[in-house]
Amino acid sequence: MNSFEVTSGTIEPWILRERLADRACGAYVQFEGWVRDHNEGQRVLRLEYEVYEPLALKEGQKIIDEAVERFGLNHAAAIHRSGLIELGDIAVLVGVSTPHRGEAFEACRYVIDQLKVRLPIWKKEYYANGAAEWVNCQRCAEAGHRHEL
Amino acid sequence: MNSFEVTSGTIEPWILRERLADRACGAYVQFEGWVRDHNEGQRVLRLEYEVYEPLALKEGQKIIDEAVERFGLNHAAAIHRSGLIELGDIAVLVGVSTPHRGEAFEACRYVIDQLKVRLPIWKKEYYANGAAEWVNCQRCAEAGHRHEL
Amino acid sequence: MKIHVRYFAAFREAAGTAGELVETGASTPAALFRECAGRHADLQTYSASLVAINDEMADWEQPLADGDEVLFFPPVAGG
Amino acid sequence: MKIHVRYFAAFREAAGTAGELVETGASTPAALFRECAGRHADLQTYSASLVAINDEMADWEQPLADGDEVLFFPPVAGG
Repeated sequence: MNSFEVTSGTIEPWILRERLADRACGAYVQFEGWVRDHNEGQRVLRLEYEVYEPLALKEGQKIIDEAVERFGLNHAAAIHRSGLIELGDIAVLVGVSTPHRGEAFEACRYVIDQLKVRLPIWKKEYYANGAAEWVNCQRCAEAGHRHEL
Repeated sequence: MNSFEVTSGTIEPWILRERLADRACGAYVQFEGWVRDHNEGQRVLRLEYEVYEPLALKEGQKIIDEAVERFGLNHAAAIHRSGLIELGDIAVLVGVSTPHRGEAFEACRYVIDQLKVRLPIWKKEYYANGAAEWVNCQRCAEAGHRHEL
Repeated sequence: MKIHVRYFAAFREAAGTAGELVETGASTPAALFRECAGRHADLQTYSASLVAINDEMADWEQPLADGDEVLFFPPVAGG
Repeated sequence: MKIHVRYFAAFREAAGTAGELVETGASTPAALFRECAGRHADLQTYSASLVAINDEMADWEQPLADGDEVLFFPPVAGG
């Protein structure tokens, strides 16, 4: 139940909440990362995620386990998309259910923040002008050095 | 689109995200308040929400508008249930979509926190032992005085 | 002056009525509540409660006017 | 010693290959990367990048062993 997955298929928005449903829980927080139609002034047509699955799965599971441990969660799970993906689609989905809402918000935020900087996943944007570019994670670019792990 | 509603019918979990979908947005955060099967050691069978709608609608809309203004949101909306409601059902649903995720988390949290303390809504819990009780908002009970509005 | 009083949730059960028309000299919701609590023994305190006048959230010390509708809200518990 | 090197995303495009078997004296991933960058002109810097050895996240100064598989990950961008 507390799982991290990678999929090349469409991520349906209700898939996690059904799995994490629990009558002992009063709060459920879900984060959805949607594919935007623009980035830094460029019009984006679609995205491609390259995922190195053996390590992404291992590291993603670690992040989920950390969140469960750290925030005393009942349940948490996440799914990340791989391959070509269209505008408006879900690129990443995170769900957390807990008895009370404070931990659900904090844990959901923790999971998505960590997924974005620790997983071997790369995003290529395809622009309206025909160009395509690998997009750097903003925090990396700003920090200008590798992350502490 | 940036609306607050009260309904006596089932709240479907996908109703807000469809309305708030926007290709300019990269982040969507949803909070769901679920009816728990226990509270303070008692087994709960079902809940009843009494809502004074004329003011709940006005105050709920104010909270949504504040969130949009304060966090510079693209879209935010919420729905609160009234009347009898069963275990596992959604009692309240909040959705926020924004270009980046930081504001989506903060605004969603702001909306649910404010809804809980400012709306003329009361919750009666029906227990397994046959008793029924009006439940006080925890913050009120702890503070022991009326809220500043 | 005449004031329409309405009780909600636990206050309604404590007062044994959803509302009443009262003739009062109370000049604020706080004073009015104390007066009502004198008539309804179970209506003990407005601590942690909210008050509205004519469907607007109000202050317990706000002045009342003849014909006002005053809504007494026990501690709320949305969500 | 012999090291299997793998390049991902922008690094693969810069190196013009997904991987290669190299004979090297480099004792750490950092030294190995500099050596590879000498052969592939577009492979400029590992600033903000990650490295893994044998499918475990690693440190740039961790010692290498003969037969290791070293994965060079350019700055990541999940989500």
